[in-house]
Amino acid sequence: MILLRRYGTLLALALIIVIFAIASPHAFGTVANLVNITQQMALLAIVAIGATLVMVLGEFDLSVSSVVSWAGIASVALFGTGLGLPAVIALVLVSSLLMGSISGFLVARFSVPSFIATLAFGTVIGGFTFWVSNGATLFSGIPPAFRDLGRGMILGIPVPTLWLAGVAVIFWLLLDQTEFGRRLYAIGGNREAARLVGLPVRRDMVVAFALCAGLSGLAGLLLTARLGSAHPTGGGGYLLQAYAAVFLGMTAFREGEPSIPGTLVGAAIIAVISNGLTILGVPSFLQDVMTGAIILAAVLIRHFGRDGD
Amino acid sequence: MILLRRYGTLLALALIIVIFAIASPHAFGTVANLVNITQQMALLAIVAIGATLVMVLGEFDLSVSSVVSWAGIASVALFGTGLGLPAVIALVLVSSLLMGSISGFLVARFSVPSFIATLAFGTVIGGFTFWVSNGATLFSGIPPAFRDLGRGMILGIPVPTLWLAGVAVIFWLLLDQTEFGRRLYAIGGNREAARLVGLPVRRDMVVAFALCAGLSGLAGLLLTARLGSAHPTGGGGYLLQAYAAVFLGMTAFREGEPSIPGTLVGAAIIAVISNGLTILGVPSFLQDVMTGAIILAAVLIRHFGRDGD
Amino acid sequence: MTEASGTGPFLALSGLIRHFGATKALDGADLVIEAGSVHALVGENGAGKSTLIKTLSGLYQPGGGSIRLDGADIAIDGPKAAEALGFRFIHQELNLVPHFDAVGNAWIGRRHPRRGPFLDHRAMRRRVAEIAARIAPDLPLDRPAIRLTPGQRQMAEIVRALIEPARLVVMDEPTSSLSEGEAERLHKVVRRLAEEGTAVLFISHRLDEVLELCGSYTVLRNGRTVGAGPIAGIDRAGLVALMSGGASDHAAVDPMRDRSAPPAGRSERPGALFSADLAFGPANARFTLEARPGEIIGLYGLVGSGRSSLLKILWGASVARGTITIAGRKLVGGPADRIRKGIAYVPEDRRREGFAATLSIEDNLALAHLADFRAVAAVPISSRGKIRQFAAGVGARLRLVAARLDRSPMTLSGGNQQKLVFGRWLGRTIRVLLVDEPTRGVDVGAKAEIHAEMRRIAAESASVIMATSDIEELLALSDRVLVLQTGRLIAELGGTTLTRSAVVAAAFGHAPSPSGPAVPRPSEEFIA
Amino acid sequence: TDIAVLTAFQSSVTTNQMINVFEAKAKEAGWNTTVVDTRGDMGQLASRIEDVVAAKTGAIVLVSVDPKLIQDQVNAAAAAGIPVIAIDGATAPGVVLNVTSDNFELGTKLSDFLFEKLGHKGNIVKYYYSAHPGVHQRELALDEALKKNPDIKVIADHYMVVPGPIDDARKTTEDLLKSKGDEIDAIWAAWDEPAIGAQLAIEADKPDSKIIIAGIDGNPQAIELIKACSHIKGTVSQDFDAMAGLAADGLTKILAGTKPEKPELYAPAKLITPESLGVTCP
Ligand SMILES: Nc1ncnc2c1ncn2[C@@H]1O[C@H](COP(=O)(O)OP(=O)(O)OP(=O)(O)O)[C@@H](O)[C@H]1O
Ligand SMILES: Nc1ncnc2c1ncn2[C@@H]1O[C@H](COP(=O)(O)OP(=O)(O)OP(=O)(O)O)[C@@H](O)[C@H]1O
Ligand SMILES: O[C@@H]1[C@@H](O)[C@@H](O)CO[C@H]1O
Ligand SMILES: [Mg+2]
Ligand SMILES: [Mg+2]
Repeated sequence: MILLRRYGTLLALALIIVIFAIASPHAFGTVANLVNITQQMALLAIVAIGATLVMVLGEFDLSVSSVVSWAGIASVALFGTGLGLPAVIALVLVSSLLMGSISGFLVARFSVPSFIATLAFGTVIGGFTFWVSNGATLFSGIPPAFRDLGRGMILGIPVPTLWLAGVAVIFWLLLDQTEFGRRLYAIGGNREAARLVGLPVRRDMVVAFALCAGLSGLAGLLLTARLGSAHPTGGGGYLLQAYAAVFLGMTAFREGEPSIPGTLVGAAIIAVISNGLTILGVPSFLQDVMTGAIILAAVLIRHFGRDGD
Repeated sequence: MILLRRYGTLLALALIIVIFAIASPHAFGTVANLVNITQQMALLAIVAIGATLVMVLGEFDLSVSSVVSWAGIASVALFGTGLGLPAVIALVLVSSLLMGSISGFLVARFSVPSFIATLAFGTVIGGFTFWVSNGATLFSGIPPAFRDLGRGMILGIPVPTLWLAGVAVIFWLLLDQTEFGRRLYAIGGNREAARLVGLPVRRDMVVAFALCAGLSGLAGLLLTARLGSAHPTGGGGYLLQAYAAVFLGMTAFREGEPSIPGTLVGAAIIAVISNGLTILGVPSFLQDVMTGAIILAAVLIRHFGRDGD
Repeated sequence: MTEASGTGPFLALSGLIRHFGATKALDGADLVIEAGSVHALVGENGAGKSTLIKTLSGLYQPGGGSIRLDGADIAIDGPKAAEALGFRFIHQELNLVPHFDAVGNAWIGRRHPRRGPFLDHRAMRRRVAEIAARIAPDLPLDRPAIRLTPGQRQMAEIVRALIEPARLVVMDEPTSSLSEGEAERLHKVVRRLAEEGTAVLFISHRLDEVLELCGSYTVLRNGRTVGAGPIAGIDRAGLVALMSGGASDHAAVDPMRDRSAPPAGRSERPGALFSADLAFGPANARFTLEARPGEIIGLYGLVGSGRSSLLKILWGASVARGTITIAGRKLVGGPADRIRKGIAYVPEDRRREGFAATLSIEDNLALAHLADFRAVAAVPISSRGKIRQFAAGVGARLRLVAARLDRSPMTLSGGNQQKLVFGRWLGRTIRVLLVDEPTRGVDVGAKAEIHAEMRRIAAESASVIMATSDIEELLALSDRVLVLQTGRLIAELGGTTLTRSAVVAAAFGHAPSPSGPAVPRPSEEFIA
Repeated sequence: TDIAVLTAFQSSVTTNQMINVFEAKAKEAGWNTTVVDTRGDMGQLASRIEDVVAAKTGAIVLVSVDPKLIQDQVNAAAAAGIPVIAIDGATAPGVVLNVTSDNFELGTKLSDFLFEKLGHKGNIVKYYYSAHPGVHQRELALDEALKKNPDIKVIADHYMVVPGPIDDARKTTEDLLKSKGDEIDAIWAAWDEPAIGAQLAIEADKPDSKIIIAGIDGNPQAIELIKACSHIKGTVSQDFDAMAGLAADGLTKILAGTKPEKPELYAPAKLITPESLGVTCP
């Protein structure tokens, strides 16, 4: 019962996997497919990890999808100018970090609600991306070495999975083990108290937003590498899904707090459902209905471990 | 200075209108166009008023756009079965209210974070809508009387504007002048306190979510009447814009609280910007950049009425 | 208006049980209140007083025991039910809706006066103003709660509890942030309620107040009732003994200090360690303050007089024109810079300003100086062990009652939360200590510990600047007292002029103290 | 003359391409174009038409939009004397000219090509998107073709996620390869982006399979993949240059006061295969 309450959402994930595996032992329940899911969830999870940082502060960054799209378009456009791989990657990541810093600055310095600040700034980024790409899909001039960053396997593990693993470990350590992480939780828990005990509230907020955008930028690069092309709205699908992962994760561990392990569970739930339903051949409209229903069940399960109220 | 701080966002709206009117006196700055803007903002504002109710509670309803789409598809599908106008409208509104109650119940009873509950439930609604429409646009069999609900003029005022006026007055009175409204603000302001004084927190939350969905349903009906067609994702554009309107509105009056007048100002800002930029013939990508920038300026303006910090 | 039925006392709770995990917050508590009486509920921090109140208010369901009203067993299944029984509550942690003003807050959950379907704002305000005139004439009725001081919020809560007739009014430490005269006014209202037949259950750690105001008492210890009876039959020492289980070894019984001897650590160096020269208050009047090493300066005034605002400025958390110096060096940055320079601050409103509920107790304790807990000095990663060790030390020194230090501070009783907020500075070298209501809601024993800590810090040549509403505390600790009135320094009292009556008189604005109103002449700097 | 180009799908590769070509032609003609995109939102599109009518634009060009979905606004424009033409749209009252590929025909060509390749027997996967009226026509054409080919079976279908169809197709294909990898003979993609996604998945997970893919549009990335002997074996190319050119010519005439002889002009669609590109694949 305690287990159910504490780890309900995690159990839900396990349960979903088991059910799918029973329903489809030879397609879903294979090691190859489970490994494949980790690759399918990788980019979403990376974006969601960024969103987690900002959510720990109690804020939203709605520009994540714009930054993903930006990073993709910017990278292909920069390759077109003849720049080398390291330079392109560095420029794209730095520009993403910068965009995040601007959002963070608006929120931290002027106390603009992050929802509206990042939505508006994301629109600006979107316009900019559109301008750079002229609205077209860009795909020529991508060096093969770049594409390899987003596909293939190393030691039997898909490359995107490795990226995710690296990012997850680093940011888990950052949030859970460092003073910076502790400060973010404190700021999110009580901004006024954080300010009064002398925490660098504004600076930390700017850094968190910058890191969030940086991770979106990384995801944009990997997406472009994976697809071999970049589309000016290619990141559009990540916004709601990333926050869905974070919120699902909030129901998974420590009462209601965003956390990296939680977000991973959230992203995994989303990825597993979509993989499983497709493999089972569930018709499209039913997939939507079932996706919604399974997510609801996953967040409700923990309730049944509750005593009284 | 105090004025700037207090009513900065309202002043921003006035300023935007004045600037556009100077730039385009004969197209933007005409009475006919300004009247037309009230009609263009009407549906968004109705959805946003619904979102305001839920935001007053400190919650999100991310299913608004799914309900808008649902209402549109459901109405055309129901006309197809030969039902009359009143019956169709009643059925659609009741079904919307019901959907909202379910979201509200999940949030209020099981304390599922509203973000994830309504996102998931919205996905279910979306699947359902998809199933009813088979994924296609529906437009045959809409009675002309229905279409008249969403277009034309009465006494020189566009019909959607009249709908908005009615909805705005009713919900402004409800939120500002009734005990129910006070209770919603109390619940949103301090849920613990609301519980301590014995407010019917759960019931009020369910009602607020139901009303929000009801208004989305109404907007979906009016949209279908206005366009003469319904699209299974026709409401998709309303989600972010509605919340943008509410958040913009929160910066407009009383310290950071959602309110109906605020939301109207927010929706007006959004509508005026798109109308003005289109009339001025600003290129697409620059429109995005400018929309974002103007919104940021509108929320920042009040900051410059701040003393010191 | 209350008819006492012949079958028993007005309200009798017996054998109440409420556990939180392993913590037995209530473990068989009894309480009997007669109609028209003022009944004191006392006990150490964490004894279970607030839990008992919350059970009575229907917020918690008891795990055992019974509640009898007018001799009949009842169950209170929610706050609504308690309200319907005519019970009104002022909880320890204030519960106002931040964006509502006092009027709006007073009516939540009540049947609002109406005109047709709509609210009658005039009638709402009229009723609230009537009540406020009796107990809190200075309370700004139109200011959102979020911009009220804790004292003002406390008053707004009291007003809220009284706008409708009641059979029982429960007050959980209502005076902990009120100053002398204001508490007095509340006492008058309480007495009048009792005369009208309303029962009042009064919780306070100010034992003198309890002895003076209440007619009967109940003492809780570790969730059990360990004593009850008429106040006439007990004295301060008796109460303390019951509360602490007789093992009271600390000199808490009378914290008043002998004022004739100079304070222990007072250094004879003439220079000021910490000084401020500011434009302050609504009038932007010049305000100067100089604190010498080893000195404890008390700030006193009525609710809203500006004590807390002043401390926030000194702490660098809000801005003001003027200069603040430590050891002659001008302070420029914010709180972080102050911490580096050896300044410490304890805010007045623990819930809103003191801790993050999402962090554990130990993490909250470590928050102000995280760098001290690194395993490796250059790597910003905390050593769990060091934090634990620090937290355990603080816990022991302040006798923090906590089931587990790795849980949220929300699992602590009010007084223990206060210890957390004070305790984070223990064991550090402090040059200037700024404290705002350092012992709000803290029981006598722990209060003595905190006082001892403050004296010790002063003795180590630090300056302590303390705002307090507790006049006993003020007189016990201060070498000098500055009295404020709406942001103006109205009197400076020290040495022989520092008496209770002089302080109270100054705060209420009559009879300038012998040293005269110490409002210095304005300098050019502030004319502009 | 001011020309307002309005669409709800500028982020669609092909729509964007048509707009770009049209803008270039317009520049030659000395017109001043502004492009407005409403990101799939028809209600917004209706409002934007009202705006350009208020701004008294010289003409309205609707791209990839069925004018019937915004009939009132189109009528209002016509009533204000503003000519409305459509590219990749449909005919409707008030619309003087629609230049398009015949979407039903595109669908038929694609289906016939694939079925031919399979020898009229085999299992296909269908990637579709009924929300887009043009793309929906292609689906209807597939249904028609399936009726004539009883031995072709749709063993899985997927309603594409837009935006992000390439990534969506890639994931979906990865999943389908796991569950039905050995049964799939071909993938029918309603346009090229899903085809590209499917190719990426097959290339990564089952490079040796015999699955063939075909789509519609002549998307340059798809053409490159055909050239590279990938699993994409064909795309029914829409001649966007021709479409935009026809539209520009038509509009020139309309602005000069002459009505176009036909209300609807079709740009020819042609099938692009490795052979037509002059490559021989193993
Ligand atoms: N929500 C909770 N979860 C866990 N433990 C709790 C909770 N609330 C109270 N406690 C514990 O119950 C005990 C009684 O707390 P209570 O708040 O009733 O004390 P109190 O007598 O009001 O103290 P104070 O004088 O400090 O206000 C304490 O040990 C406290 O830590
Ligand atoms: N955030 C704020 N906004 C506006 N006015 C404020 C704010 N905080 C305090 N005030 C006002 O400033 C004055 C001084 O407040 P301050 O908190 O310094 O008083 P105090 O003496 O500490 O009172 P208390 O005993 O209630 O803590 C009061 O009149 C108060 O109403
Ligand atoms: O006609 C095109 C299709 O081929 C597809 O690319 C989607 O957008 C439409 O406009
Ligand atoms: Mg208590
Ligand atoms: Mg104070």
